[in-house]
Amino acid sequence: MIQAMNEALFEEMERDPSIVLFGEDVKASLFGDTKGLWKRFGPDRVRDTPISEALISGMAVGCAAAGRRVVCHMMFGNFVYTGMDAIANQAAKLRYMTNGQIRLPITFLAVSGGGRSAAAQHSDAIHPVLANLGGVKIVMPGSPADAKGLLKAAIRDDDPVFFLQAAGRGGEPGEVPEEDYVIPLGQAAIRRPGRDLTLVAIGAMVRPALKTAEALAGEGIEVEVVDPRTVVPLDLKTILGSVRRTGRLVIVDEARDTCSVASHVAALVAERAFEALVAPIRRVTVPDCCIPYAPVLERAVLPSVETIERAVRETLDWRRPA
Amino acid sequence: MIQAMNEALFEEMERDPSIVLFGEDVKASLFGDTKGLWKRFGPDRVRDTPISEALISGMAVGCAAAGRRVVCHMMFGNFVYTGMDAIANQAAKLRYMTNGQIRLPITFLAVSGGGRSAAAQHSDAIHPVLANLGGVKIVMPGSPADAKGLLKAAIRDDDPVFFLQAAGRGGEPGEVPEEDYVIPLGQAAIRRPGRDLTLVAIGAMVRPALKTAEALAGEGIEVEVVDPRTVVPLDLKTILGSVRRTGRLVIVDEARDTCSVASHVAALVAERAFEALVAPIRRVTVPDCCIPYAPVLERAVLPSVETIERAVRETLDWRRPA
Amino acid sequence: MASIGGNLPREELLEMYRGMLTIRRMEEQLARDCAAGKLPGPVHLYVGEEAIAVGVCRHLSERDWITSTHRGHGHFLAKGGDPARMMAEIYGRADGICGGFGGSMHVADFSKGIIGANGIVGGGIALAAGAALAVQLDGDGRVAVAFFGDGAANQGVLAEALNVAALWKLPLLLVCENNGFSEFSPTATVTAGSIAERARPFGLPSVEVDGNDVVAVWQAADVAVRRAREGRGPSLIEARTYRTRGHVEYEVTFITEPYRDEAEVEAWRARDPIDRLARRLREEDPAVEAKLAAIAAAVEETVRAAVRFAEASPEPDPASARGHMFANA
Amino acid sequence: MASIGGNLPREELLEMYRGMLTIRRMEEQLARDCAAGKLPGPVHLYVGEEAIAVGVCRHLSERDWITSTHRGHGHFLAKGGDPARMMAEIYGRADGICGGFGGSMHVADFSKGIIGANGIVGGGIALAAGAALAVQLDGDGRVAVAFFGDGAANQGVLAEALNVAALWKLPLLLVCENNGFSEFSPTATVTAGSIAERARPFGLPSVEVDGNDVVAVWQAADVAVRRAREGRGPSLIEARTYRTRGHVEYEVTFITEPYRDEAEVEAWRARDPIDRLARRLREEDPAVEAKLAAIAAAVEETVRAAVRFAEASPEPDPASARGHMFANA
Ligand SMILES: Cc1ncc(C[n+]2csc(CCOP(=O)(O)OP(=O)(O)O)c2C)c(N)n1
Ligand SMILES: Cc1ncc(C[n+]2csc(CCOP(=O)(O)OP(=O)(O)O)c2C)c(N)n1
Ligand SMILES: [Mg+2]
Ligand SMILES: [Mg+2]
Repeated sequence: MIQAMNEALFEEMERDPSIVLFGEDVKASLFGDTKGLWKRFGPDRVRDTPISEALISGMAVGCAAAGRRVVCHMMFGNFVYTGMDAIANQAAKLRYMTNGQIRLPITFLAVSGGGRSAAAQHSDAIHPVLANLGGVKIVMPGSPADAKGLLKAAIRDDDPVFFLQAAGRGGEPGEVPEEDYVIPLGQAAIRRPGRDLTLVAIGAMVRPALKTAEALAGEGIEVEVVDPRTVVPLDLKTILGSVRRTGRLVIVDEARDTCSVASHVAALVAERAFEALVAPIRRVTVPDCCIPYAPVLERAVLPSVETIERAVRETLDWRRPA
Repeated sequence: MIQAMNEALFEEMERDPSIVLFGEDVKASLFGDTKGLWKRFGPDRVRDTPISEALISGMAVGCAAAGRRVVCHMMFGNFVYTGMDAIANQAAKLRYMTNGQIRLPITFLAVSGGGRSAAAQHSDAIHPVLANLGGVKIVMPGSPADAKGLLKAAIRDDDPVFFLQAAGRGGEPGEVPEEDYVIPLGQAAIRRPGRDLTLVAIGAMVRPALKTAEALAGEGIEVEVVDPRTVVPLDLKTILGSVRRTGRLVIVDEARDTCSVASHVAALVAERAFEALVAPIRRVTVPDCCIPYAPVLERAVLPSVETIERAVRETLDWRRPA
Repeated sequence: MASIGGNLPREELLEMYRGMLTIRRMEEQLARDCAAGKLPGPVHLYVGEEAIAVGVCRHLSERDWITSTHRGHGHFLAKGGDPARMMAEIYGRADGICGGFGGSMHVADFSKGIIGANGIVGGGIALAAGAALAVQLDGDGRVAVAFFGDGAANQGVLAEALNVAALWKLPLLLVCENNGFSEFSPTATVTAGSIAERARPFGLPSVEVDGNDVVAVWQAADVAVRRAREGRGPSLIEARTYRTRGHVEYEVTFITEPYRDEAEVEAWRARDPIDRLARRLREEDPAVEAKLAAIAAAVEETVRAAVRFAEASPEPDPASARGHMFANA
Repeated sequence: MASIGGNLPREELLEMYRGMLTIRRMEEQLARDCAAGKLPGPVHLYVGEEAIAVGVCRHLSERDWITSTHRGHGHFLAKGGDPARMMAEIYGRADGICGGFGGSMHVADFSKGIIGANGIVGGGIALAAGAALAVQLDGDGRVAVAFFGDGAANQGVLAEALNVAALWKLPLLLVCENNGFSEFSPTATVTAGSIAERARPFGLPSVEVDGNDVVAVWQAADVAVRRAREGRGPSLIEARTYRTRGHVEYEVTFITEPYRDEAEVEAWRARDPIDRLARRLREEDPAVEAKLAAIAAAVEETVRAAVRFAEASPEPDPASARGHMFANA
């Protein structure tokens, strides 16, 4: 995943000299995504910033407004809160408030989510909060190949885009095509077709969802796994189409449940494909708590193959009360 | 509404000398809610702060951790983003991360929502963002009488609570009982009983929801209006009970649609009361855009009696396709 | 050409007079409109502070960038924003500079280098730093200027900007308009020590000027802008001034006890920057009167034309309310 | 009693020696545990900086408050936190001071006045200011101390806290541990000018001290804490030090090119605060050796007991994972 992101950054910065990238320790690159960029593109275009999230998120907006294409690294999703003002009040609003006078081509990078015992202040999944702002797009890749194509799309996009990489899963393997390819934002992928139930899985949840689907296939249960790839814009058409075929929906979202993207997808389907539904819509999310440190606790709150499988089975087994 | 809040603050500060209140211009009191407190309780307990939201939200946490009961005025909901770090990373997490070692009795005050041509940076409805944090409670009163009892409950509560007053509707009239009464957090109120459809209306949306219900009653349509009063904790039981009786649900939430509380309520019902539903669940929310300035534009994006009525009728008229 | 007022050419002084008077008359119109209930949203007027926007912006071209504040009409106009389209915006009309989507607190014109007014106190500081980074990379001598208030100086982002601007030698000018108040809090009650001094620990030059003296502002900005254009880095200017009107026009509806002395307001009115410049010009050359009168007449006509334009403009189409959230939808 | 090291009683020096050595040995254990893969999460060690936590906390009682950083073991221990329960916490066990919910970056013990380590750089500054407000209202001479790094000094919230602390004369001590790096960025690349100086524009006293000299730190803290207790207001101390280990223990897995000279690290190792104090004590009185050895032995036993305690502690109950989100559920 990281390798794919690194390639995308190299190729895009090579391709478009207007791109400038900055953030904390992007030269040393804690995650490896920005590794080597400083050497190749120099200290003008690749800048280590002080620890000043309120400033750097705002600089991204000003720099983009003044004509640059910007990649701004926020490091951990939780630090987005520290730089939230410029994201929520400026980046998400400036174009609208000025009646479309400007474009804000900004890609914000951040890792998001738990799974590494990094505890509550380094493990938040921040996409629901960002999604409610309305003015930022959100990319959540489910595989390395997608990561490359989606990151390129994000960078070439003329709007603020959050590219959220699943924390600690950056090392995940997967084939990444060599060539220059771009995956358009807003197009879901059906990762696995199936007629019995639609399983929408977001970002890092695609992998356990696929595992669950494989396991259940052994029993003759055919689960269709839909990977939205981007949360904003959301490819509702593909999701609705799938649910209309299967009649059943489970959503896996590594986010706190309340106001999660899982909730939102459920709401959309309960409105637009109600007649197709033959069972309650279930969500596999994180309970409304923080992400704890101890692995045994953390595992207990994060979605897993087991909890996904349980939700799928419950949905399949559900019968309308007599 | 403002008068009711002001009374609650006076009575609680009188009652409990450990309460300290601070924020920007709480002495002059832009909204009137903190009017007179400085004179009565003096400059120790009532403090005007500099414009430093990142600091004051954090000070609220530190001051509460050190034993005080704190009321922290954030003024407009949008400024919460400016002080977001301490809210999301500290207030919402400190108790959990330390295994319940402390209590954080903080009431954050803010006006939230549009309706006054204050434009995008003064009109956000911020409750969905806050709700996803998991660690802050959220009160959204629908009437002056509730405002008083709920604010008292918020102040007496030992957890961080956001008390969100509907911007520009503070002058709304309504009877407020004289005596000391407290409305427990997490108890919805059925504002109007009805057998045909459940209309969940949040905060300032209670009023147009009731108006809609009254209008429809003239046609013999009986809409049940449920006012959750607090979004976190959410009184799901009352909502489910109502939907199980009516079979139909419309939710009115003055929030951007994606990941709104409306979405979340819809998701909960689509999971827990699926068998009772006889029609799709509709949401009346704000489209995923900013709040515009011109009144004609603003009216076009905010929920209104007309849009609520349309959603109710559509839900009542819905027939399962043959 | 004859030059007065610290070696400034008279033509320059007259242009500054015109600039300040345009802001003043436009805002007096807005004050009347607000009192008459014609404005849908809140307005924060710049009356008494015009010398700062004008004294600084006279050094800028349309290709330089500025960011502004909730009190942003003066910066908009001084930087070349169109009065009629600003008026239409504040009236909430379709021909407003932001189509009625932004209103008073968001007047912006990117084609003129105006990133815009800002409803978030301190919000423009980081934007200007970002714009300064962009023009630094372009390397063509352009600059970015952030206007902000004394209240905004208490937002931490100022310190963050000072640090990065110093480290990266950004072509950035930070202009603090110290008008004595953060809303209704006198500066001394919420602002410790000196704002100008806050630049020093970062190694940035800073200066305090009389913000009611347009010539003094012009001169300080001249030094700072030149410095930035030549790649010698950022500066901070603290301009001391006073707002002679309220914080926000509708404050009369909720402020029940005065938060300042009427005598203090009067004392500052006596130091009005426009009158001061006019006096200075008349002292130098009594014959300037005719020119001042001509400017005043032209300004009146600008205001009238702006009102006509705004009133003639239709309301925005409600069907467009979802607006331009994204460029690539 | 004999006193050396700037008039400090020898007993005090020996206590500081014990304090520093406890932190050192505990963290060396953690370094080994981390290398052995025994720790579930990241750890940031304080090795080389112990003089600061100890020199400051010797002036504090359990009723004073401190806030700390991601590099917080030293502050926790110096303020009286229990080594065994800290170890259990970092091991992720049920008997950890936070029941395994917090881990290394969140060790806290409110009963000891430890508001806790913090994963948000700069996050503790506002919390300490808030605690200072609380104790100021109590009026019983207690103080609050915020420890933070040089990197954290670039968060705007520091300026905000300096301003409010100065305005309200908060009993607050801001202790900047300048260890030369923000993660992998040398301080000079991300921090303009002087951190200590940043207090001055607000009218706050500040001082720069040798953070590897526990006596110097003790003396600076003595002045500042006394000042705060007596209601004379806040101060800033910038303690210059160096972290001789990595930023985070697992950095070897991703740092492929060194970000600093080994010679620089060696030079600072030679200034190790523990060795320095020991040398000083020995110079004064060679007979102190026995005492130092006894302390060392006791410390070793503390560490062994901590490990035993931690290892004996069960894993937390997964059923408890939703934890204590709310006090009033
Ligand atoms: C982040 C934020 N906090 C608070 C406010 C509310 N507010 C609007 S103007 C103002 C005072 C600003 O003072 P100053 O910066 O000195 O500007 P002035 O109004 O004096 O021109 C405040 C507190 C805001 N708009 N944004
Ligand atoms: C708000 C925030 N931004 C970034 C980080 C990532 N981070 C962790 S430690 C660190 C460097 C901190 O430097 P300093 O304050 O000097 O402390 P030191 O590590 O040197 O003790 C950074 C950038 C963070 N934890 N929080
Ligand atoms: Mg001011
Ligand atoms: Mg450091």
